[in-house]
Amino acid sequence: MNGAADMGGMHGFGPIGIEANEPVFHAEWEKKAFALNMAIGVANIWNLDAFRFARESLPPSQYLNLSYYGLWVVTLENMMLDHGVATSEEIKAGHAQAPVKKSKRTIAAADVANMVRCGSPYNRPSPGPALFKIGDRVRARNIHPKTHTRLPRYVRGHAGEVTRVVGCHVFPDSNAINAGEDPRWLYTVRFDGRELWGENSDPTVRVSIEAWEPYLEPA
Amino acid sequence: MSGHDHDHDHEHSELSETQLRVRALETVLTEKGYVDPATLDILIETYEKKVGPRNGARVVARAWADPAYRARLLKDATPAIGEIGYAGRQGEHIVALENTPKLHNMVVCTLCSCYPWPVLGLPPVWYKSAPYRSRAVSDPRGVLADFGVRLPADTNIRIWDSTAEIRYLVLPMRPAGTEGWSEEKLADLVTRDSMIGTGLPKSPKDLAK
Amino acid sequence: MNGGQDLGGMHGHGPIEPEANEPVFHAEWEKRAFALTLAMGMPGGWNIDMSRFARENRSPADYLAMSYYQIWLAGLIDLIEERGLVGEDEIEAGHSLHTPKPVKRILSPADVAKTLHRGGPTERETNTAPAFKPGDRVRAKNINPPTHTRLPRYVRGHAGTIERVIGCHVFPDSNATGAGENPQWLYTVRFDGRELWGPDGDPASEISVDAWEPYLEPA
Amino acid sequence: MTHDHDHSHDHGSELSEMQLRVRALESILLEKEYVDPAALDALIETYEKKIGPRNGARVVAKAWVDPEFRRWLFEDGTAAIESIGYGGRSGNHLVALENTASIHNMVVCTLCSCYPWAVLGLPPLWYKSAPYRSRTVADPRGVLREFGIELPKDTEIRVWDSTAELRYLVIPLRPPGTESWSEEKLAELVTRDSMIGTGLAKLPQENTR
Repeated sequence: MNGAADMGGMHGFGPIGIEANEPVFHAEWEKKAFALNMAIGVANIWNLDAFRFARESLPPSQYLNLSYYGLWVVTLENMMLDHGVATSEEIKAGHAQAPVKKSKRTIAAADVANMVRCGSPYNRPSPGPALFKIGDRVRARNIHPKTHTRLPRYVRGHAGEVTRVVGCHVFPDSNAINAGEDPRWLYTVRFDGRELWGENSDPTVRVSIEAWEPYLEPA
Repeated sequence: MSGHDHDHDHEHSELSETQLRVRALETVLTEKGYVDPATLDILIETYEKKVGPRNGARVVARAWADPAYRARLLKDATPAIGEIGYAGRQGEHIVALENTPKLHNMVVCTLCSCYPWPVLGLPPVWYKSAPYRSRAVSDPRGVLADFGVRLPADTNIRIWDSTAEIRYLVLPMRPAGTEGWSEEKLADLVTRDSMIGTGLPKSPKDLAK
Repeated sequence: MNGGQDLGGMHGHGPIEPEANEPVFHAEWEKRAFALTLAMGMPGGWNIDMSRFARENRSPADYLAMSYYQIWLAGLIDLIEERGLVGEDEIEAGHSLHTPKPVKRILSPADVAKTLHRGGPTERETNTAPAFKPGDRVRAKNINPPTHTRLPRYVRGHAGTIERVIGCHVFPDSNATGAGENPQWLYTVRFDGRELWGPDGDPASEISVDAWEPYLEPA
Repeated sequence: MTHDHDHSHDHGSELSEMQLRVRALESILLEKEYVDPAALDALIETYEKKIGPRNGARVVAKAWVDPEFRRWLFEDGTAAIESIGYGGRSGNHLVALENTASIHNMVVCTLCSCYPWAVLGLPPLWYKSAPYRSRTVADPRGVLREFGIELPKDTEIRVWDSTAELRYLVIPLRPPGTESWSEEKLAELVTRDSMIGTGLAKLPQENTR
């Protein structure tokens, strides 16, 4: 979607707020917001792409005015409501209401280290040969889906070069709307800065993105 | 996605804060002699009471009733509208857009809020809002559906993103069953939205209600 | 600038909410903010492009969270502060604290009607010929200036057809930065919905923008 | 035009409001047994104390002293880094990017906040902020300047917009005057920012510890 999350190339956000000796978390609630999201992810009620979609679907005015973990909290609430994990009354009350419907899947403290170590790989067996190879000239398609996509607006319509064939990966555009993993070939594509930002831009800049095959066409 | 949590509860306090800020600004600018309070009152009265979509409705009604005027309007709208006495700020170059059974015109300003002030007055809040400005260019049928307007699938839609000094006035189609009506009566059928392209004129039946 | 104001094609802003019998102004302060902005144009000495830039030149987070007249007000405050007409301390105090800077003239009540009727025509004499004629195929250049421009992002890089040669008009990109009127030929350019939005575009829609000659190249 | 950029509603009120909201969510999820309280503590401890840029620094230092490892790192970053004991969540596919005298690499995630957690821990606020996300792809030199870095005009800057599947680790240039330094000592020169590309490795004289 062309939402507030798609910031590449926007102006007006001001200087970068660099904080010396920045702590990992800035408040106790941030730690909890982080850990709750990680822990409930294991329950597999929703996938990460769907969570990202929910987060970027917030109205841009809200998305841009919430802090980073504030966004996580609001999104977690929305996901819990959408998936029947809790009712709005429960969220308002701050407690589960009887009869409490308990979860079947959860993560135990002992499993955390293993989860952190193994992660959740998104590569899958390939359904067929890759269409592109290293060195191929490709163009990012001009698509504007209203749902989740990992193709930023600023590369659409522009031509670049395949610099890596990453493998076959879960296709987020499909996974985010619960339409299945639909694995697709994934490539790293490099664009010239002037191709993206016009002839007056810095000639020494190259920008690379990861693009799934459906995002690309031969250039 | 989810529709929860979209309310902005900081709006109330912001309003009163803004109110105070405007008052401070007006006081400072008046004390410094940059603005004359009487000027402010006249400006407000002009756009609150005098200039509004009734002006545009008179233009449209005349174009419906007078083929020669219609031709002049479509050829060069600025002087044609000037004939009726409307001109000026935010309407220095006006272009009239003719709706036909095959073509529906709709006006938006994606970058700010360009609007033909002399004929329509100040734009409504929705015209200046992010939902309209973002979607009118990419999903015009969806936008029209929000306004309760459904066009035949084969009607072409022309969106005019008023990105510059040209201001657009849509000339809607004259409703059926209005033969022989006076200009004045016809003007009653012309809604503001029909001149932006997010609506259609009223039918004689609507008017009777 | 690619700021919060460049909204064409964005998703996530929610439904359009027309208000039945909407009043011209929604609060007393809106009337005052509106009238102050109009009245200050003459003593302030800025042009319309400068005031547009003043409104859009803020964090998109703020721009999108502000109401329409709040944005006008913020733009006005930036303009008068930049020119030293009013100090931040004075707005804070709500009273004039310093001697006013002399200005050429102010808008008198008697001049309001005349001034509004005259407006601010932007057409200028020229002895150059337009580079394009109706029917020509053109492409909107891929430019990304950080300052004011009237070429929206969603048409950049896309091809359209010249529909109308409007005339030679003040070039906002120059005028907004105080670099002079630099009049340029202005055209109405028509784009196909599919050209702009890809397969997600409505095949029966066409979008027109008014584009100055420096925005265009032959397609 | 730099006024008015502060977000006064961002802090005080949001913080206390968020505190309450998070507490509510925690209670509900614990009561419904979607999460285990000890798991929450373990997660916080892991990312607050155990995993951080110190991990990445060890990878970089090894790449500086061990040509064999260096070759392997650029060939298969995931496997090479795993051999040191780092990998896993958000680090499944790690790609090491080699800075050279003529190429400088920089990592950003314009769409969200993808970051190589396994080697750098959680990203700093600025990495997740709109100013960094919006400008790095279009004006990397301007961004570097804000970090106090001025690169030669002809240095090629490669920006990697990390769209989730691959996580990038920049291997900065080894500072001069560090010949015969131990891996451990070298690791002290490797800053977090030098592995994102918004900084350079410290010079021996800058390493005060």
